[in-house]
Amino acid sequence: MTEATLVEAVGLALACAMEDDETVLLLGEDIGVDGGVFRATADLIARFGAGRVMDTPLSESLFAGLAVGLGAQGFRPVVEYQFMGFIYPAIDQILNHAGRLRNRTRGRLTCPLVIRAPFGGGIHAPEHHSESMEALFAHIPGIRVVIPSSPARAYGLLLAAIRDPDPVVFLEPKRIYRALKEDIADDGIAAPLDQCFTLRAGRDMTLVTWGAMVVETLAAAEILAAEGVEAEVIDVATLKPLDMAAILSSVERTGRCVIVHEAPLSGGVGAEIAAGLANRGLVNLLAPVQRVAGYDTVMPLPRLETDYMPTEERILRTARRVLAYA
Amino acid sequence: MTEATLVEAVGLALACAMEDDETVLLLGEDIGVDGGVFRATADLIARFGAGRVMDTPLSESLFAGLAVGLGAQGFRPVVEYQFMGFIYPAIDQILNHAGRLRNRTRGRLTCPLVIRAPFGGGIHAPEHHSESMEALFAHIPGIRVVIPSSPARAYGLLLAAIRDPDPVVFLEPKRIYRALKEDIADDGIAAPLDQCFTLRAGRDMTLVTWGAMVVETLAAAEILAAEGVEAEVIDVATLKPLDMAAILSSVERTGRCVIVHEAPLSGGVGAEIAAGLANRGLVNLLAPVQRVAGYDTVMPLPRLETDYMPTEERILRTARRVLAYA
Amino acid sequence: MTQIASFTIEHTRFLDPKGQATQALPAFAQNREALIDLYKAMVLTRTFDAKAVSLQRTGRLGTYASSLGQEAVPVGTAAAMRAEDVFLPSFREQGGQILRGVRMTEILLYWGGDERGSDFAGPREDFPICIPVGTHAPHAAGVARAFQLRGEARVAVCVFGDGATSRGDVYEAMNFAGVQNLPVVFVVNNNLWAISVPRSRQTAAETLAQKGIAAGIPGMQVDGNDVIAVRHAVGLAIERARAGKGPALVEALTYRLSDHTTADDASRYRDDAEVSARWKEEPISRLRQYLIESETWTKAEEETLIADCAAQVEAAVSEYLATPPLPPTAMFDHLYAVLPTALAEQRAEVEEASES
Amino acid sequence: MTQIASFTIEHTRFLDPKGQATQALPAFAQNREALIDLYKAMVLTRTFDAKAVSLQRTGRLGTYASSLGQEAVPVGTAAAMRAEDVFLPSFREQGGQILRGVRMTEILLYWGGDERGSDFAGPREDFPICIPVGTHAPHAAGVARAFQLRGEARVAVCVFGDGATSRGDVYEAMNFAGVQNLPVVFVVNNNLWAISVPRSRQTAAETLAQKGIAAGIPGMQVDGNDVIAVRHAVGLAIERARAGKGPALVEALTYRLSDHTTADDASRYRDDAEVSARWKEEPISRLRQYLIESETWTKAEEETLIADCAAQVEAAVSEYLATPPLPPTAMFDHLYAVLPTALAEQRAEVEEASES
Ligand SMILES: Cc1ncc(C[n+]2csc(CCOP(=O)(O)OP(=O)(O)O)c2C)c(N)n1
Ligand SMILES: Cc1ncc(C[n+]2csc(CCOP(=O)(O)OP(=O)(O)O)c2C)c(N)n1
Ligand SMILES: [Mg+2]
Ligand SMILES: [Mg+2]
Repeated sequence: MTEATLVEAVGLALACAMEDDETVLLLGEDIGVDGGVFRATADLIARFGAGRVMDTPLSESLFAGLAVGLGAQGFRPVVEYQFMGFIYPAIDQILNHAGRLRNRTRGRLTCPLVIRAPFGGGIHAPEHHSESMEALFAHIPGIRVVIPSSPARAYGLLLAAIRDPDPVVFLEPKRIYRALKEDIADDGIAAPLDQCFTLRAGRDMTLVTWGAMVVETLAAAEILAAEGVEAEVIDVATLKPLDMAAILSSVERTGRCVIVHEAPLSGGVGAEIAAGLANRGLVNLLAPVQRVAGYDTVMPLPRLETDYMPTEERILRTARRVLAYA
Repeated sequence: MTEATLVEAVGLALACAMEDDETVLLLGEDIGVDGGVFRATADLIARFGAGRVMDTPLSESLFAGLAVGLGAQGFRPVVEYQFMGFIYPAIDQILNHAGRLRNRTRGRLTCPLVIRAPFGGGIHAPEHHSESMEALFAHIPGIRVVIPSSPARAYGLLLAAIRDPDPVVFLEPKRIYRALKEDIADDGIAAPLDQCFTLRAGRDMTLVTWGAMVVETLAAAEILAAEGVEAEVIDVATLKPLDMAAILSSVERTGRCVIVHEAPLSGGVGAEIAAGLANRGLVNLLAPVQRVAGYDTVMPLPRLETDYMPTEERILRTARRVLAYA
Repeated sequence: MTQIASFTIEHTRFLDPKGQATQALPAFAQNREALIDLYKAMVLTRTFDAKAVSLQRTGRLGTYASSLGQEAVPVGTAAAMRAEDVFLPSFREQGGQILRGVRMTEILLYWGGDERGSDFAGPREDFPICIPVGTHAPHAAGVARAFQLRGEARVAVCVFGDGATSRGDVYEAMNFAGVQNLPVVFVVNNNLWAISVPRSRQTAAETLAQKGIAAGIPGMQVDGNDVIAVRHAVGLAIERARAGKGPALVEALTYRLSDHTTADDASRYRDDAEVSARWKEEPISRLRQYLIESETWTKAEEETLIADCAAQVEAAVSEYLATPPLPPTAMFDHLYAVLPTALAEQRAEVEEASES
Repeated sequence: MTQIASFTIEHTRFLDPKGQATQALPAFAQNREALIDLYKAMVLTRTFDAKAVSLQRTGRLGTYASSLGQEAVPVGTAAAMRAEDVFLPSFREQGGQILRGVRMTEILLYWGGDERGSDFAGPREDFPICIPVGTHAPHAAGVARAFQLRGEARVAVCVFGDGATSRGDVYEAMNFAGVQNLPVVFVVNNNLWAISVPRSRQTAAETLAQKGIAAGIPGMQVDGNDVIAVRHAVGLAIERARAGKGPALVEALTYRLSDHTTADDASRYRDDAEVSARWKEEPISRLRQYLIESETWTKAEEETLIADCAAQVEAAVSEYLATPPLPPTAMFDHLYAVLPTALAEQRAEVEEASES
């Protein structure tokens, strides 16, 4: 057992995967001696050498393409993008190649790569460092999109992502990189992909969220509990493919659902979840499904970023409205 | 009055805008003497010169960035991407710069650019030429996403897009580029952005769609009409910002809604529309909102592309299920 | 001012447009069979291209990119490779693919709209055709990095067009290959046109070979209509890379005698006179001339070859036309290693629809 | 083999690290005032940087990128520009921004997390700081194209780091500038590090100046710690561009004496000894030495300057600290020219929340 923060758990999972499987390689800017701007890869170059922990030139479009070539050759590259704000040049490679290679060659060539990037606001970072654009990836066929929300899930899900034979975009909520420590067994046991995690059971309403927003959502659930309302809290974890079955079964029981995410409201992954519920037309829905999300604006610079991000208070306000619904 | 196909209407709108306003410029691959791979810019170089109709090197990431520079300097660049499959390198510039420039400079520098690209399947085109990824753009703050579905709307909406002081991604449904001719007054009158168009009035259900799928949706509505069911058909036209008010008011009247799009189901713009309806919790909804969409797979090569794309039959099947709903 | 660096670009040619040797031929070309193999591969490519274009014209194939006049580039390149090397073509290198063992039926299936066309029975590690221009250059660097990490004496060979040299991806891949000293060779098929954009509007660089200088890798130009020069220069670059001496860029100067693809009409933007003039330089008659004049190639051999190429192509066409499409559910079957349960419903819908 | 192209890269320096002239100074540097203005601008930049770092350390500013040791690059560059030219900096060119009239208060507001920091009162057409590395090079080409189209004798000047030269965007922009003969000058602040990645791991190219060769544009290297050399070479490039002779790339070789930003700890990856050695080459003492030795700079003048810079910076800091944040609804107010009705509800929610 080791006590680890989320970012340390990422490092533990990387080390464990590299220890187990020598085809696992890391690429990215400053991941070597510097250990990554958030120190996720600290000490890995010392342990595994510069062959397997490679500092790349400053070429974001390249990395994902390199990883496609390495993946087709049987390696399992894990690529770090320093911030989500710099990942967009890679979308072309992810969409046009990584997500398609298996399909277009009928399984002859595959792409077992993982693309990691920290994302989200709340750490007073410079311009372009605080956005939440996971929905852009969740629409791309042939890939997975995974977001952990605790050290243990970061460890288990990252192991699963690395071992998965298909491309995974693994987005790390940097606001909670060091928010709390958790005991990690570091036993190499992966957590299941493609499944939601129920963080809190409840019968009165379902709160669905992921990433750093888990913190505010759980806090809101505690306050509701004090008021006698038991909210079930679901961490979606794998945003693509989406485990609608788990969300549906919860909302079928509770009859009320609020979805919380930091990304802009319109076209966020919350829309797919709400649509999934709407499509199923749950008969026992007691209130309309609501979303608490970032606004459809540019993420403001730090002075206003907390006015942009969903707060415990906004979640509570919406939850209460949903509960009050006749 | 000129009879024009959709792609000809695009050309008419470009010519009209260039005639009216000498800050309007075109950039793209093969748009000069070749007139564009779909001939949208045919003859424009002869009319306006190579200064205003510029063949660019094969540098997709560059074009959008160039247009940001030109836009900041008061030009109104209209950039053609040959196919949507090649636009992804531009997402970085669209998201990190075009959509933000006005906001980040508090209006000092602006970005009145239009990015045009043909999209969608059904013309037996090669690999990477048939996808529908409009949802990737519809989630980006600070921009508009517009899709015409008829020659007249192509003309009017493109004029509006060019005159709009903010960035517009203008996606052209190439399957219907030459599907029919319509009388175009070519009077320089723009169509309204940010508004849905009701293509067919009806009281029994609402069919919401855009782009080439308007054809199958209208055909389905005709068949339903023959069976005594009057379906209202809405062409969303501006996908971002979304005119939910129009859709809501229709569905409030009809009580039933089917959304049709060619893009993959999960995280498509249909999700936002369904979510918008779910969030409002229409009291008089008579059936769950349904989506008929492309599958969450890679768009197949031509031999199977029609098995991927929503058909009139699939729309009808879903519409009937919605109508049958108790 | 102090001069701190200097660079030169060389051009190599062995056969002039009339098939006359301009200098002593390299060692491999002393071998009659080797030259005839190159010749045969080019003739087969041209036969295949002509047939594919005619299939397209009669509605039996999708859009197709002929390599008319440029056969020496893919053929000379592939001939310089070993079987265990990996080829990463763009969309106009069928000549090289065929030489490496990709079946013509597969190439037809690909352009006919069937994914099985990229499931090569032959060179299993070769990459499929790359449509988004230049995006396979990073893949080539990745493949080469895999070889380097495993200490294998293998080389990745990536071909792209003059237009592709304007793409950031190609530059980034070359730069990375340079700094990592990767075993990869980049070959530019400079056919002087990128659809309607002439080479002169693509870049102000006097040569495309000098694009390597920015990446710190050697660049050289060859006469791309001289298959001996292509085979020679690419061969040197490949063996240099195999020996751990790093990447290189070879610019092969040729000419696109055909339309860009069957979807294009080059007469809209290109002078017929320019094309006619260029016919005088094309690679097949050049090598034939040399073979005839060095008395190693007879009319009978030529006739046999033509008949043989036609027969091979016909056989591939028949097999292609007789291949029934995949079932619609195939679109789900190689999307992931295992279909996620979330997609089961969609697959079932397709299955149902295709049964009804 | 025939040689078909050749290229050389030259290095320019006027003052050596000890402030000794190594050759006759260019015309502008014969003027005492001109040299003193460069000196003052560098000292002000260093004063500002030091203050900004200390504000960050005490929690009153966000992450900040100091230009310690590299002041000659932005200052020499901006000094070579005319007011009507357009400056497109990356995130380490505050020295150039200040010289062009961007208020220090604005720069502090920007790094303090307030969008008004990019609404320059001064050079209204200059671009804001660009964080995504190299993505402003295409903007510079676009701005230059605007000048060209309007027939204006103006030049776009874009500065980026050695790391940025690995980005496809930068290459694509240079290549386009070359082929269109645009009035744009690209300046590389080669401070030898991109965070922890040394210049040698960024590219195998012997110089960064030679990156221009791939784009068909002239490239030259200057001693980037010699503000006279920077001002001179960038000035020549700018006036050449202004005269319609096209773009150029200037590599200014300097050294990052500070951490990458206040969020970085360079001791994790860089030897202190290397940094100490480089202090001997830094640009401010070099020029001061020259000024003193040519007897045009007195101790009194130096003291006045230091006091004056400190006062200017203090005034900017006070103004910055006294600026209240924008109201939360400001996030909607410049998103579009006119807020779409679809967003009215969201804005109202923010307004309500901020009132409660
Ligand atoms: C990224 C990208 N942009 C545009 C296209 C459309 N397109 C196909 S081939 C081509 C020109 C390619 O020119 P070149 O690289 O010289 O190769 P060639 O076709 O001459 O062999 C273009 C623009 C594409 N396939 N990919
Ligand atoms: C596209 C992009 N990738 C990564 C980053 C994170 N980052 C900020 S500065 C930097 C290094 C830049 O190095 P260089 O271009 O040499 O400029 P310098 O910081 O040395 O002035 C990196 C990797 C970024 N801002 N943008
Ligand atoms: Mg070409
Ligand atoms: Mg640097």
